Amino acid sequence: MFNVIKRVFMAGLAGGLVLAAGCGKGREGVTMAGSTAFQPFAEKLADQYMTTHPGVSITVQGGGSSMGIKSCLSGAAQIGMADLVKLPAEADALKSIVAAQDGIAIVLNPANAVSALTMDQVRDIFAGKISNWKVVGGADHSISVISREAGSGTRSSFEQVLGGIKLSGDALIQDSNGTIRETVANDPNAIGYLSHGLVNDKIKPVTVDGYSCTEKEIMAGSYKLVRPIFLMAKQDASPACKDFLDYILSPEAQELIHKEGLIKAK
Amino acid sequence: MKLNGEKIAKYALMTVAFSALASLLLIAVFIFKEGLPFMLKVGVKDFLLASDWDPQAGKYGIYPMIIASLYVTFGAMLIGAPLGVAGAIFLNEFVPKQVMRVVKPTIELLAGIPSVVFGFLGVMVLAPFIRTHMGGPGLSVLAAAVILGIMVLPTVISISSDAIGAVPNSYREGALALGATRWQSVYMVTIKAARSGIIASIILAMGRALGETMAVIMVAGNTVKIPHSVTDPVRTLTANIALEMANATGMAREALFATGIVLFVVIMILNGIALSVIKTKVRKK
Amino acid sequence: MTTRKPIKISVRELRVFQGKEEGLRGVNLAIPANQILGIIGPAGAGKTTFLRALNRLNDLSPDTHVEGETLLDGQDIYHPSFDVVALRKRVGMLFALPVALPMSIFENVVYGPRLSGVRNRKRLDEIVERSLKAAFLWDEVKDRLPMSGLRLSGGQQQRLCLARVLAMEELEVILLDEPCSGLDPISTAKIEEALTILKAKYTIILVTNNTKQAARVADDTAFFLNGEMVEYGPTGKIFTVPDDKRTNDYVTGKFG
Amino acid sequence: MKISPKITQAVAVTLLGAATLLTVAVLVFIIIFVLGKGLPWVDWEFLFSAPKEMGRAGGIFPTLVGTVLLPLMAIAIALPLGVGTAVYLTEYTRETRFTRILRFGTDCLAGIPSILFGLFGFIFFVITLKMGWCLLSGGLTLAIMVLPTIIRTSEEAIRSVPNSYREVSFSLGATRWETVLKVVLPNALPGIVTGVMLGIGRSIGETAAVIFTAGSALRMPMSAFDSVRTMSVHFYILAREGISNEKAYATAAVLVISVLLVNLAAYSMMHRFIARRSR
Repeated sequence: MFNVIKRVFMAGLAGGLVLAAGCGKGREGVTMAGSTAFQPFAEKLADQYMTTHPGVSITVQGGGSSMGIKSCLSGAAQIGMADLVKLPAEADALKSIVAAQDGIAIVLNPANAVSALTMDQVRDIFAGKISNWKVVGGADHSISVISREAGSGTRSSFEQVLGGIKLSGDALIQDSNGTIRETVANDPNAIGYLSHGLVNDKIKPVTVDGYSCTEKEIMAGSYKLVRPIFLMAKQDASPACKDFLDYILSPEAQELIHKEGLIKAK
Repeated sequence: MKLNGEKIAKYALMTVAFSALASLLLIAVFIFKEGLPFMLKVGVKDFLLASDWDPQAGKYGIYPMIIASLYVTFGAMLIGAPLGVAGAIFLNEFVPKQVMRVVKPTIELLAGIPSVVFGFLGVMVLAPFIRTHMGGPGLSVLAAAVILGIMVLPTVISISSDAIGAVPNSYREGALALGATRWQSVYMVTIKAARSGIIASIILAMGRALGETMAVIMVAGNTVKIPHSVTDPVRTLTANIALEMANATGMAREALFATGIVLFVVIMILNGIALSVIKTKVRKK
Repeated sequence: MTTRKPIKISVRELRVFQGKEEGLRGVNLAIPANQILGIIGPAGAGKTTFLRALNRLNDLSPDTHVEGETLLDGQDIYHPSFDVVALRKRVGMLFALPVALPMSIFENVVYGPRLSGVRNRKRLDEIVERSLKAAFLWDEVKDRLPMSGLRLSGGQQQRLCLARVLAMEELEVILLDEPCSGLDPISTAKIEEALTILKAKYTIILVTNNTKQAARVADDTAFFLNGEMVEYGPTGKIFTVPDDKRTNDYVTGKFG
Repeated sequence: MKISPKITQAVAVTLLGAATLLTVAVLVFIIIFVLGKGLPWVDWEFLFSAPKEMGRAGGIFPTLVGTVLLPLMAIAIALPLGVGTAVYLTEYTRETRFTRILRFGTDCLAGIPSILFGLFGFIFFVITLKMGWCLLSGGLTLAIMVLPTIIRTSEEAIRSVPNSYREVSFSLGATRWETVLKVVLPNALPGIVTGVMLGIGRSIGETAAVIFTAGSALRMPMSAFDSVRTMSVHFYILAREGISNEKAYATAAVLVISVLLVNLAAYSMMHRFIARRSR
């Protein structure tokens, strides 16, 4: 038994050394980190890019928007991703591009009779001024407001478009699009908001001021709840890194982004 | 030459023994470095005792989260500790060895299920149940306590049961020979002899409950408010850090590290209490 | 008893403190080589403490402190430069309860030689056979040496422990701490027989609760009481015409 | 009125039994739930092919590799440290202020939430030491995280080794270190293995600390300095970002089964070991 443990140790150590020795040479590496909302799309783009550029290895990490900015500044990642409506001052030193746009859908449980809200109603519901579905034409039941966490790009964009509301103190907080969707899908009285690419048949998007959250209405400027997705890199980024950023803005990549559910940058 | 080797072994082990303490200090230094200046800037009292948390508006009060963390942790222990210790006793004392050999590994297996899976089960099964039968949004103190209570079971059971298993058989036989029933021998002899192991298991479990993050975020609702009933949603200290860290910048980020300091200190205090409990009990014996 | 043998162990004013209690209060004793010294006395007399002082096993218990002089072949075993590990290889010990280590019979016996660096399989085999024969256990276990020592009976285990001590090639002194207290008469007889043969080669110190055992096997006997050595002399004299009244009371069964 | 001990016994045993049954039932329910939801989607293809479309299609092979490597590395680092500490505390010192401080430190470390480990690992290993998101950063962070568990369980196990074994070993001329190696550790092994199992379990199940330190790159790691994604992280991303619930549950099912296999292997190893020694 001891020998087994010893052997495992030795094997582990040896393996570690071999792995360590094997690193550092070979393909050119680019690391992306940040916004978890954009992470899946970045992975997809990286996969596509690498099929045509076998000499480059792109690694995609999550971590959140601020992590993206921080690790880009510190050099831990060459490209930072952020879904903030406006980049913070510390990102000024970085070169940034808008890679895509994302609509924010207001969603309800499919069992809810309400299917249209005005911008004012949305604002009052999330601020806690309207607390019963009856007021907006639904059943007589209290509203469960579900929001993203403070600092979330989606939330700050959402609040900014609504004119800087203060979120109701009773709101439940979830920290990802996926859980907002699950929570709304599970609770017949819930209302939440999320990236419009992630709307599925378990939840029901509502129209706001009569416009639905579709690419057409967003591009036309009639659906107002939209936020940009930024990619950042240092001014002296490597050629491979620059080339990849150029690729993301290419029509081919933008088409891919569009197909996956985001809205083209321009 | 041999004694030299012995000396090397001793000093090597002593160095190794510092690893835990050194890691702790390193972690403490990094967290305090990031959070302490903020805490002093805002004022320790305002930070700890104000109930308003809105980093965007410059309001940093974490009192409701301290309360929430305590409620959820104690709730979890209320569920996990009795169940776990009872299970450990039952499996060791009242069940054939073969059954124990199947059940204990099954329970330990649970320690390997990611907290996220527990959280998902909480969202899918437990929260709707609470919502329909007890009211409220379902995501609540109760849901968090139950999920955490279940999550700590493997820790409590496996360590307690190692401690109970290590009690020499002669102790039990001694009690039985004096005419005690099996339960009396367990109650009067085994539990006393295994006490330090049982308490250790509970302390470890408490640490895990207090520190659990992912599962709590998913089932507690994360509303910053002091709960008035077990069906109210709450946000714990850990949830606060994990929820907002990814996107926090500047002051808001420092506030989260300051939350980390509070968590750190609460754990120190809890440990201090637990340790002194053990010590006084040992002394009384 | 006329030929005086060379002194193997000499103890002067040996005091052992355990915490605040004084376990031994100044014992003086000169123990000749190649004979059996029996130590008798009631419980708490300091017999075991004395024994454990001779191979420095007392070192292991916290807050034990030793004063006085203990010489083995004229060398002070408590001197800082004295190698404790080497000491314990020269001075082996058999405990009251048989403690077979949870390993095979073979491994139990070669535990000491392996520590001394004996690797050669043939030599280990020889050591095992020699030691087990000397402990009168060979015939009973020779076919099942790979079996766990824990599966032997109590008497067999104690003889295994004796063999384990005898396997040490540096061995000069054997300390026995009530080795037969838990054994049946037949096992006891076998151990006693082994001891009487072994004294030709080793110096043996036997602590016993059983005065008859001391009378049977010991050449000299010492009587301990309350941490002091009351009387020491040839076994025949101690059991028939002791100088001290307390010794007389003890050996005739008036107390203890 | 005095209640007869027989009745007390019956009541106590019933209560204990009910508690145990409840515990087992809940745990079994969780396992069945996860397996029931996930297993229908699991096949060889799923296990051994690379993920496609961010995990929405294809398999989980790189995360399988990550789930094996990361806990292995964590244990390889934490086991010698943890057992060494336990040996030092039990065999080499008495209870002093110094050991109390060490033990207090260990207990506090046990209570630190994984999110703080994650933040620390990120700032220290990834940024300050410039190691980047990689297997090694993650392994070191997890090692610190499971260290207290291993120390605690090893200490309990070592303490339960009978003192007479040590005395015998010393009396046969063994040094302290030899006694530890030949007598103490082999006899404490079952307890140490329990600690290791708990540690592996915790490493496999950890999400927060892993994302911040080992990263979440969905690729095959080629060196200790490559980022890895474990199955837990994969499950988290699949489920939380709403990529694919089917794949998420399938991943969870594989996760549960692999932990089961690890435990079974460890147990059978341990039993064979015990059996050999008492044969």
